Parts: sequence; C-alpha cells; structure tokens
Amino acid sequence: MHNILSLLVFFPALAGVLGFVVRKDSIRAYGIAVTAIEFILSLWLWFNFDTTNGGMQFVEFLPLIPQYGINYYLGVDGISLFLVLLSTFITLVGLISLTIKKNLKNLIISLLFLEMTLVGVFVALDAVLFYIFWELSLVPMLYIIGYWGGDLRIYASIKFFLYTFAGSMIMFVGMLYVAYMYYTATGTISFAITDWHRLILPYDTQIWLFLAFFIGFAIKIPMFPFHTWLPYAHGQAPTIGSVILAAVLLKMGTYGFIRFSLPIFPDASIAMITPIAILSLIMIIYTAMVAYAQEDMKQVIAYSSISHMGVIVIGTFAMNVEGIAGSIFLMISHGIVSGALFMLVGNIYDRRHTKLMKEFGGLASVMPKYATIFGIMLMAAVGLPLTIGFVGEFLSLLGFYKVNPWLTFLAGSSIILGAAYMLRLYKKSFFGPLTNEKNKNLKDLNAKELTSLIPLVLVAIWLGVYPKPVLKPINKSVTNLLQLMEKKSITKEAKDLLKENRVKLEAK
Amino acid sequence: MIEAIAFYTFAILTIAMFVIVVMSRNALYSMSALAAGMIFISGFFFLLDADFLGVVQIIVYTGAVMALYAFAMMFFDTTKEVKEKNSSNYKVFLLSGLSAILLIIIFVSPIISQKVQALYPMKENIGNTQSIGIVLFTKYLVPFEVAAIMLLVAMISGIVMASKRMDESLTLKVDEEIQKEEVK
Amino acid sequence: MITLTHYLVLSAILFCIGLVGVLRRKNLLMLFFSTEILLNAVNVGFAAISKYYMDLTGQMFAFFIIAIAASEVAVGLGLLIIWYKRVGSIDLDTMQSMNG
Amino acid sequence: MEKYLYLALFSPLVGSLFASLFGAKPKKLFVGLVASTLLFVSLFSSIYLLCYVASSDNIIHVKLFDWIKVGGINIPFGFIVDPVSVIMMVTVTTVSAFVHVYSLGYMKHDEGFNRFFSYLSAFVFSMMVLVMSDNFAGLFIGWEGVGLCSWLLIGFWYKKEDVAREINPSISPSWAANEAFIMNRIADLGMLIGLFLIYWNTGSLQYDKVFENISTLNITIVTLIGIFLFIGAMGKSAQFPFHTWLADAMEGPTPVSALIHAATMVTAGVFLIIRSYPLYSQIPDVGFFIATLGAFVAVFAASMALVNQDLKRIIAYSTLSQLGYMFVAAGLGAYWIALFHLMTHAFFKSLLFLGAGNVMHAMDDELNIFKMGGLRKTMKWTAIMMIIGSLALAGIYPFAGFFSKDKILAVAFDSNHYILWFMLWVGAGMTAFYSFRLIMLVFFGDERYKKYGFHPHEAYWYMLLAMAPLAILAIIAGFFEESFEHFVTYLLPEYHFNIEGIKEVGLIGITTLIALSGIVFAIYKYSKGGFNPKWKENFLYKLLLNQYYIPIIYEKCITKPYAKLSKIAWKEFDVRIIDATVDFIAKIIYISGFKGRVVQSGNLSKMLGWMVIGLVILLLLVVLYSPVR
Repeated sequence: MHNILSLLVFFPALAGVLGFVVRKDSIRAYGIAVTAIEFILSLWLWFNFDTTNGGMQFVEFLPLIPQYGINYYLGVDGISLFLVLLSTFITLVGLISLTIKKNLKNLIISLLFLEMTLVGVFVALDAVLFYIFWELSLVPMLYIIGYWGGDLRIYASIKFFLYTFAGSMIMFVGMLYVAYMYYTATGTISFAITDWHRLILPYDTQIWLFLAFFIGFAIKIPMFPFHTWLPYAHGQAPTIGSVILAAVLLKMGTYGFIRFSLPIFPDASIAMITPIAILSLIMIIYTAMVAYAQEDMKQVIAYSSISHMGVIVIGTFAMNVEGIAGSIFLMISHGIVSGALFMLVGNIYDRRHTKLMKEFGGLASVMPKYATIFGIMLMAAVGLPLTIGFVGEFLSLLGFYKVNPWLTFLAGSSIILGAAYMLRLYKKSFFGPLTNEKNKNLKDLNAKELTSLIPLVLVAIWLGVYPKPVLKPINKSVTNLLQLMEKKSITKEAKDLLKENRVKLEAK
Repeated sequence: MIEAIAFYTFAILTIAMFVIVVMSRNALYSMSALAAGMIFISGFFFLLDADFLGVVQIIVYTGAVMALYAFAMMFFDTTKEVKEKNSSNYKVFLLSGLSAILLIIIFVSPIISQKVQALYPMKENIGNTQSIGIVLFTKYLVPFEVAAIMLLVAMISGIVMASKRMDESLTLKVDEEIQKEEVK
Repeated sequence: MITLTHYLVLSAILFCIGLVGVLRRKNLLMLFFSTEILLNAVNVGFAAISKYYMDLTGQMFAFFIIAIAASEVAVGLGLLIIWYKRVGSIDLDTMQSMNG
Repeated sequence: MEKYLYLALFSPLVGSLFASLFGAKPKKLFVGLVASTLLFVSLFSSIYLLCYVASSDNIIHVKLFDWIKVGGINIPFGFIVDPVSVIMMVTVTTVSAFVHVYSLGYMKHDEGFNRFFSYLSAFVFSMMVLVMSDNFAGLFIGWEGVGLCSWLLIGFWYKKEDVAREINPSISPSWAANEAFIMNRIADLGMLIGLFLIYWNTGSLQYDKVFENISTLNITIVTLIGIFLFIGAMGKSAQFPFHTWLADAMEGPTPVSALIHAATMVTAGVFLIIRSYPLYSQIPDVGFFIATLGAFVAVFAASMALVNQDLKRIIAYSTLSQLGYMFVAAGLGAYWIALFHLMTHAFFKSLLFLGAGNVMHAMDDELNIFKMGGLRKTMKWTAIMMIIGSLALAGIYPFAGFFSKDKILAVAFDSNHYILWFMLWVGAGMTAFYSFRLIMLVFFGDERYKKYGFHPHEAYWYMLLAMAPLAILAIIAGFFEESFEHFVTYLLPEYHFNIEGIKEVGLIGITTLIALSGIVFAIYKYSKGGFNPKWKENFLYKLLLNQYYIPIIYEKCITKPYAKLSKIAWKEFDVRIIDATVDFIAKIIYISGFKGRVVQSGNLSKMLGWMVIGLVILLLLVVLYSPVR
C-alpha cells in the first residue's frame, strides 16, 4: 500500500473518534487493539523500508494551498523511521500499563489523538504541516496532565503549554521568513523541507534564522535555561503522561535540529557548535547535580532525562556521521529507557501513592522482580555496554571528541554523575533493611505491569547487543545529510570541517 | 504695513481674551471674554479678506452661540465661584506647552508643498461673498443641505431637552427641595 | 509683512490655549468654551490658508465648521441642562459612572 | 577449534542465566552444581586451548557478528585466543572454578544462594569477554560488565543498613558497592577518552590495526593515549587515587573477594597494559611513571596492612601492594614477568582469601584478628594452606612468589632504577612481616577467642578440597617459569637481563634475606605477645589505621561538598532563579494588564489628558520622521 504514512498518521485519530462510541468497560481493550494495529503497521513500514537508499521513502504529495506552497507532503527516511517506531511502540506499551480508572475513555481518546500528532511530526516534510502537528501535540498533553495529574496539575500543564507554545511561535516566524527567502531566491514560494534543503542562505540571515529555530527547539528539548517546565510537567503528570512526554515529546526538539537547523543553516550550525556545546554541557552537569539532590524518585528521572538530552544535543552538533547517528540512536534508547523508568515509578506509585525515596527502603527483598527490572533499566540509563544506553552515548561522545576534546571530557562526566544519582536512588529505595512497615506486604509486579515492562527490557538488551538493523538506515541518511550540508556550506571553516570528516570516511 | 499692525494687535487681543476665558474663576468673565475673542477672530477674517466669513462669524458665533451660552448660564447657578480642583497644573501646562512648541516647529519649518494648486481659484474681479455663493451652491450643495438638516435636528433636540419642567425655576429652589422632588 | 506661517503660528497658539482650557477645567460649561476656542483657532488657520493659496475651499470648510459648532453647542447645552437637573452640578468629577 | 573458544566463553553465561531463573527462589543446590560444572567446562576448554596454542603456535581469531557499524567506526564482537589471552583465560577459569566449588559450601546457609551463583558466573563471563575480545570496545564491554558484577556482588548482602564509619569503615555493603561502581566509572571515563583518541588517530579500535599504525603517530598522541588508558587501568586495579574502594569491597562475601578482588578483576588493569604493550613500549617515560606509581602503591598498601586488625582487609591491602609490583614490572617493559606474577599471585592470593573465608565462617563472621588465636588446633588444614599461601606471598624459595616477585625486583635493579628497587625491597620485607603477623595472630598464640564464646570448627571437606589445587599451584607454579617465558614471549617482547652471575645471585640472596627477617621478626614478636599497647597512641599507628585518612578526605572534600552543591543547585539556582525568572515574565504580563486598567477610568479630564498625550506623541513622530528632512 503506497500511502502507508497517511494511514499511520490518521488511523489513531479516526479510531479515537470512534472510541466515543465504544462502551466504557471495553474501552481499554479497544485502545490496546488500536495501538497494536498501529504498531504492526509501523513494523510493516520498517520491513518494507529500503535501508540502502538514505533519501525519503513512501513519499506522499497532495497540494493543499498551492499558491502559498503549502502541501500535504509526507515522507520518512532513516532518521525519522525509528522515531515513528518509538512513538507507536511506547504508546502501545504505555496503554497496556495504564491503571487509571477515572474517566478512562477520554484519556484513551486523547492518547490516540496524541499518537497521531507524534507520528505526524516525524513524517511531515512540509514545514507548515510539521508546525501543525508540533502544536497539536501540546493539546492532548495539556489535557492528560491537566485532568489526570497530581495536585499542582493546572499550573504545570499551563506552564508546559504556554512555554512550548511561545517557543514554537518564534520558530514559526522563522519558518515564514525562510519561505519568504525561498520566494525571493526562486520566485515561487514553498514550505517543503526538501526544497528548503536546496536553498542557500547568506551567512548572517542563517545565524538569525538558526537562533529563531533554536529557541523553538531548545524549549522543547528542554535545553538548559528553558528546562524549568519539565520537573513540574513530570511531577504532576500521570504515569502514562510522563512516559510519553519523556519518551517521545522531548525527541521532537532534537529531531527538529537534525531535520531543520543542520541542513538548512549548515554554516550557522557549525558556527554555533561551541556555544551550544557549552549550553548542553551545563545541561548535563548541572541537571545531574540537581538530580542528585532530589528526594522524589520521579524528579530524579525527570532531571536525568534532561541530562541525557544534553548528550543527544552534543552528539547532534558533532557534525560527523558517528556523532549524529549516535545522537539519533540515543534518542531511541533514551525513549525506551526513560519510558520504562517512568512506568516503574508509576507502578510503585500505584502501590504506595508516594514517590519520596525516604518512604521506601529495602524494596528488593519485598519485590524482587520489580528490583531486577529496575536494576536492568538503571544500568541501561547509566549506559552500561551491552545495554541500549551505551551505544548512543558512546557514539555521541566519540563524534563530539573530534570537534572539541576538552568539552567531551567534561560531557563524559555525564556517565559518572549519571551513575551517582541513579545508584543513590537505587540504594535509597531498594537496598538497606525494610524499615517502613507499610512496605512489608507490597505485592510484586502483576501480569499487566510485567507485560508492559518485559518488551521494554527485551528491546533494551536486544538493541544493546545487536544495534545493526537500527544503525544501518540511520547511517545511510546521516551520510546523505552531511554530504548535503557540505555542498551547501558557504563559510570556509564549515567547508573544511565537513570535508575533513568526509575525507576520513572515504579513507576507511 | 497697516496690515501688520492690525494683525499683531488683533493677535495679542485674541490671545489675551482666550487666556482670560481659560483662566478666569468666574463663569461670566470667561463668557464675555469668549465673545470678545470671537469678535477679534472675525477681525482676522476681514484681514484675510474673507469678508462673508467674518460677517457669518460675528452673526452666528458671537450672536447666536453666545446668546445660547448666556441662556444656558441662567440655568446653572453660576453665582457660586467655580471651584477648581485642578488636579495637576504641571501636567496640563507641560502637555499643552509641548504641543504648542511642536506645532510651531512644524509650521515654522518651511513646509511648502508645491503640489497644492487651487481647486476653486479666487477670481479677482467679483467679490468674496459672490464667489462663495457660486462655490457653495455648485460644488458643496449636498454638504450645504446636510448642514441645514443637521441644524434643524440640533434645534429641535435643544428645545425638547431643555423644555422638560420648564415651569419651575431651578436656581431659586433650595437644593434639598430638588432632591426631595427627585426622590418622589 | 504677514505670511501664512504667522497665521498658522497664531492658530497653533490659540489651539493650545484651547487645549489648556480643556485639560484644566473641571466645569463642563467651561469645557464648552474651550472647545469653542479650539474651533475658532482652526477656522483662522483655514481662512489663512484659503487666502494664501487663493482657493475658496478653506473658507467653505470654515463655514461648515461654524455650522457644526452651532449645532454642537445647541445639543451640548441641552444635554448639560438635563444632566444638571438630574445631578445638580455640572462638575466633571461627578460623571465617573463609566469607569472601567 | 572455534568450538572450544565459544565453549570457554559462553558456558559461564549459560550458567549465570540458568541460575538467574531461580534468582528469587529459596536455595537449590543443583543451581550451584550446574554453575560449577559449567565453570569446569570452561576451565577444561581453556586448558585445551592453552595446549593447542602452546603446541601449534597459531592464534585463533573469530568474529561473531558486527556490533556497532556506523560511519567510519566498525566494532565487531571479535574474539582472539593468543598466548596472553589464553594465560589469562586459564588463570581466570581455574580460580573461578575452585571458588565456585568453595562457595557451594560457603554460601550453604545463605538464602541468596541461587542469586549468588548467577552473579558469580556472570562475572566470569564478563571477565572472559574482557580477556578474549580482539578490540578495545570489546575490552570496554568486559570492563564495565565486570564493574557491574562487582557492584552486584559487593552489595550482595543489601539488607545490612548503613552504620557509622567508626563501627564499620565501609559503612554498608550497598554503600561500598556504590562507591566501587562510581569510582570505577570515574576511571572508565579516562579510558573512554583513551578509546576516542585511539579511534580518531588510528581509524579503528581493533588491536591489530591500532598497533600496526601506532608507530606512525607522533609521540605526544601516543603518550596521551598511554596516560588515559592507564587512568582506566588505575581505576580497575585500584591504584593510588582510586584505591579506597578495594578495601571497602571486603563487605561482599569472601568467595567474591577471593575471585574478584584478588585474582581476576583487579588484574584487568595490568592485563590492559600488557595487552597494549606495543603502545607502551613506545613511551618509556609513561612506563617509568607507571612503575613509580606502582612502587609507591606497593609500599603505601603494605604500610596500611601492617597495623590493620581486619583479617580480609589485610589481604586486600596485600593484593593492592602486589598489584603495585605488577605495575612496576609492566611499566619497566618486563611484560611477561608482570603476566607471570599476575598468574602466580592469582593462585596464592585466592588461596589466602579462601582460607580467610574458612576462618570467618568458623568465627561466625568475626574478622578482628585480635579476637582470634591458636586456631591451628581446630582448623589444621586451613592453617597449613594459609601458611603455604603466606610463604608464597612472602616469596620464599620453593614457592611461586619467589620466582615471580624476585624477578620484578631484578627487573627494577637491572634497569638501574635503584630507588624503585629499594622501595620494592622494603615492600617485600613488610609483606613478609604482615602476612606472618596475620598467621601468628590467627593460628598461633593463646586462644583469645574463647573469651568471646566462639567455638570454631574446620570447614567442610569439599571447601578444603577446592582450596587444595590452589595450594599445589602456589607451590609448583614457580617451576613453570622457563616454559611460561618461552610460551608468552612468542607474542610479548622478552626482557633480557644484562646483570650476570654473581650480582644476580647476590640480588636473590638479599631479597630472600629481607623476606626471612620479616618472617622471623613477626614470629618472634607475636610469640612474645605482640607489640605493647603504647604503640597505639603514636601518630604513625593512627595514620596507618585510618588508611592515611584518605577515605575521610574523599568524603570531606568530594562527596559532602558535591551533595551540598547539588542541593544548592537545586534549591537556590533551579527553583529560585531560573524558575522564578520564567514565572516573573508571566507575572509581568499579568501586572501590566492590571496596571493598564487604570487608564480606562471614567473621569473625562483624565481621558482627555491621555488623548493629549497621544496627540503630543504623534506630533513628536511628525517632527522626527517629517518627510522634509
């Protein structure tokens, strides 16, 4: 079927609309069935994906507003393929682990709607379409946090919404300006990203546009100064909310960098490597320290995901195949790992209705299965080799080492500080004697929780041991991206940096 | 030369009159100053040899409008000194002074726009009133009629509004009585 | 000798005096007087321009302004009288009912 | 031949996975038996490979499948069996096989029995990966896998709560486990940077490719690589700045200390230096630095062992000092001697640890040697084996220590680093003293344990049986020196001594002399009832007892300030500054809206006032932007 992508995008939304008709007690089964079908479709997409060519595949083109060059233009390549897969997989697993009873129908419908926007963002090749899905993804998230969240939920959801919205407004202005520049350069206006990839912009407009896009993406990632919405959003969101928020929504920012900033403003991106590297360095070390000081389990994982996003950003701005491929892989691995960690915190929250670490102690003796899965996911989060966490982190740091050795040395401290706060969390809640009598009769993981966690654990170990099927298409598309950037770059140092990487690649 | 002297005398006099209008405590003084000011303005009109305009100014403005004010004044107990709670003199003078200076700068700096050419050039031979009459009844006929209707409407409204309970006189009654009546 | 700018400067000064009147006065009647001054100031300007540009439109406009001024005074005073009957004073601060 | 390689490598993994199935279940003896038999399978296949490689002198190199293949980097799961890795394989599998059998008895009454065996076999698997992989990334996998398993095994008795540092210097097993893991991670960061350096300069991480064009690189890069790899080695082999975790690692069960913290894991650092010998042979000054650090650690650790009262900590410090010896040998270029000492040390040190395990079991987990005494009566065989181990450690003639340790002193003397030789010589004396101080206090002298109501009993027969081969190896390992040297120098560069006859014999004489005098002095002193208590007050004793106050220094100026700083970072900076600014912006908009309402007041004159302000602004604009200018 040639229009698989539109099917992938709109199937969950339509199914969601139909969900209103479904009876209340069978809505959960309905939700799981829909997301399962969606996941199978995305698997079909992966099997039929031709890994040899790095360009766009399954392209669909339908002019919407021709005179303004806005058209329904979908396509997927090595970079976005696995992010689509990640979003469908995480939504399926998240839905299975759902324990919320209060007004479940609306939750499942908003989740399906959210899934549509997630898949839409990663496959949209038209800037306006991308922007639409980008903004739409905030709406269901607002409801999920706003309605089913903790006590401070209204403040958290509004802050999340407005903060990201403000950033993306600036980004949208940037998009319009690029379309205008495209118009002045070629006479016809177009919002298609592939056309923009061929557009060569003068250096200082590139810098300004890069900054515009940067603010939009930086708030979404979230990068250092703009990250304060995340602890609130995670603190107040229900488990399913923070699973999807952490696993997929944060990746839209870094995906944006790779899809927009790098190819369209190559010289600006290369000129901005050091400032962004310093920013992500602060991000890594600072949030790791803050995570160390947290008392609430979920906040530790929330801050840890900011720290990992810092490594992703560093990988993206390494400007060589290893670095960018590493950062894409780290996006997927962080999605799986932080999704699993949030689910685990959700499980213990359902049992004890508190997330404070000092409430727990010696859980390992009471809940051994829970402790082992948490241990495996902890090791994946810390980036132990043969788990999914290591490959991405190793490649990103390796890639960035070429650009700036000293910053990589400091960024490498992420593995130390990461180990510090994760092990502190594990020791405080799992090791030690069973002091709190409320923990004595906690039941271990039941079937539902296990069915949602086991696939994540298997993927975490499988992609750690054999990442080749995922790395191969990413590698192809990233090489194309870098060749494109090298052809387009104007400034001398951009040209040299990219040529030097290519020459080293050919030499091998 | 005479023209300059006339212009300056008239100018000083009008400004003086209007300052009195604005600054005086007593309503009567300000009203009469206003009437005098209007007469001098009509003097300007004659200077600018817009004679018909000057005549109309005197008749309509000083005559009718001042009369209206006089009548209106009778209604209000202007005998009481007008208590002025002028909030911030400083703000008022600052603003008006500033705008005055700005206007002067605009007018003093030579804004001569060459493009303006006369729509209805004054012909030397025939008098001012006659030429106005021609223009008024050819080009501006519609606005003239509309103005007429407007004046009619204004007249009727003035009568209707002011005639309610024309019989008792407000000024002679004491305030409490009026209030009582109002409450009734 | 007297040029157009003299007249324009004169009308500017008169206009500003009118403005002072408008701003300072708390008594509505006095406010009417000031508006009269404003209108007259503008009339002077119009007349002057019409003379120096040898064009009658200025005077025509002056006529219409006088007409409007007259009707404005009529209606204004009518309203003022009703207001005075209702409230008993024409002080500006009493009219605060419309504040936001 | 590949069949044996996979057998040796994957049988521990199979054992571990099998045991992990019963992780949470109560003790099942067959789980331990299955794991041990699989370990023996791995042992026999390693020995078979040893014989094969020794006889046919060819190297088995096999590639399982690609691991990371992106851009220029191509890391396969490749395994190589060459003289160095096969020696390590044999050492690791022998010690772990016997430790497995030993822990069948040791962990008999522990409810985490199955879990223990799964972790132990997992450890052996990751050690095998570390030893057998043919590229640095594979080594790194084993490196971190070993770190993970040591974290699991040190923190095995996770139920114990944290106690103050005075009562138990390593606070609690889980605390010690975390300390070990984090400290190793710090060193692993250095190693990672070394890996990056290697990749970006030589284009690949395979050993053969890297060592091919290592000579083409300029010297500063090679020195940098050497230093960074050595930082990784320092962390894993607990050299000076990263040594505190090894003493605290004694919190884990004794078989763990025997296997991990004596024989295998801690030697991984030395193995790394030996494995990358072409790199280190190019940078002799880094080698010299390694040697000096090694010598310093040898003396430093030995000094701490002199006064320590905890049975297992003394042996841990002796491991630390023997590692120092190995690093001296590796640093000075005598790679095969370092490997030889690594092998012999593995045997007799694990023997000592297992003996300590027996004593600990007998005294039901009491470790203070001053509460023991005269145990030779009840634990005859353990006493004999511990004495054999100590003699081998001290380096007395027939035992293995003599051949390997003296060789190292000879290397130091021969490459005329006399200060190093002297430090090692003093270290040898101290080693002899403290090992026999331990023997005297534990096995001879009056039975102090009676006061505390202990009633020791000999360990189970199969535990002793498991220790017997190690004792035999501790005795006979020395005699294999020539065949070992011939076998290993096929790959490693041989080290020719240029001192001949007389000096050599004199040298051996002096070292044996210092060793014997150490032993005699210990026996003499402790048969007289040990040192008088006044020694305890003097400053030196206290310094050594508190490990030169280094753990406290680390805590005071690293862990505590980091915790405080992160608290500040969170409370002040994140909440009060960044978050507040974001909310402040939101507030500004709200307040300006509120203030703006005033303009709408009904008062006519105010509104007129605003109108005039508007007029003035417009006029200003006219003046400023007037068309004329």
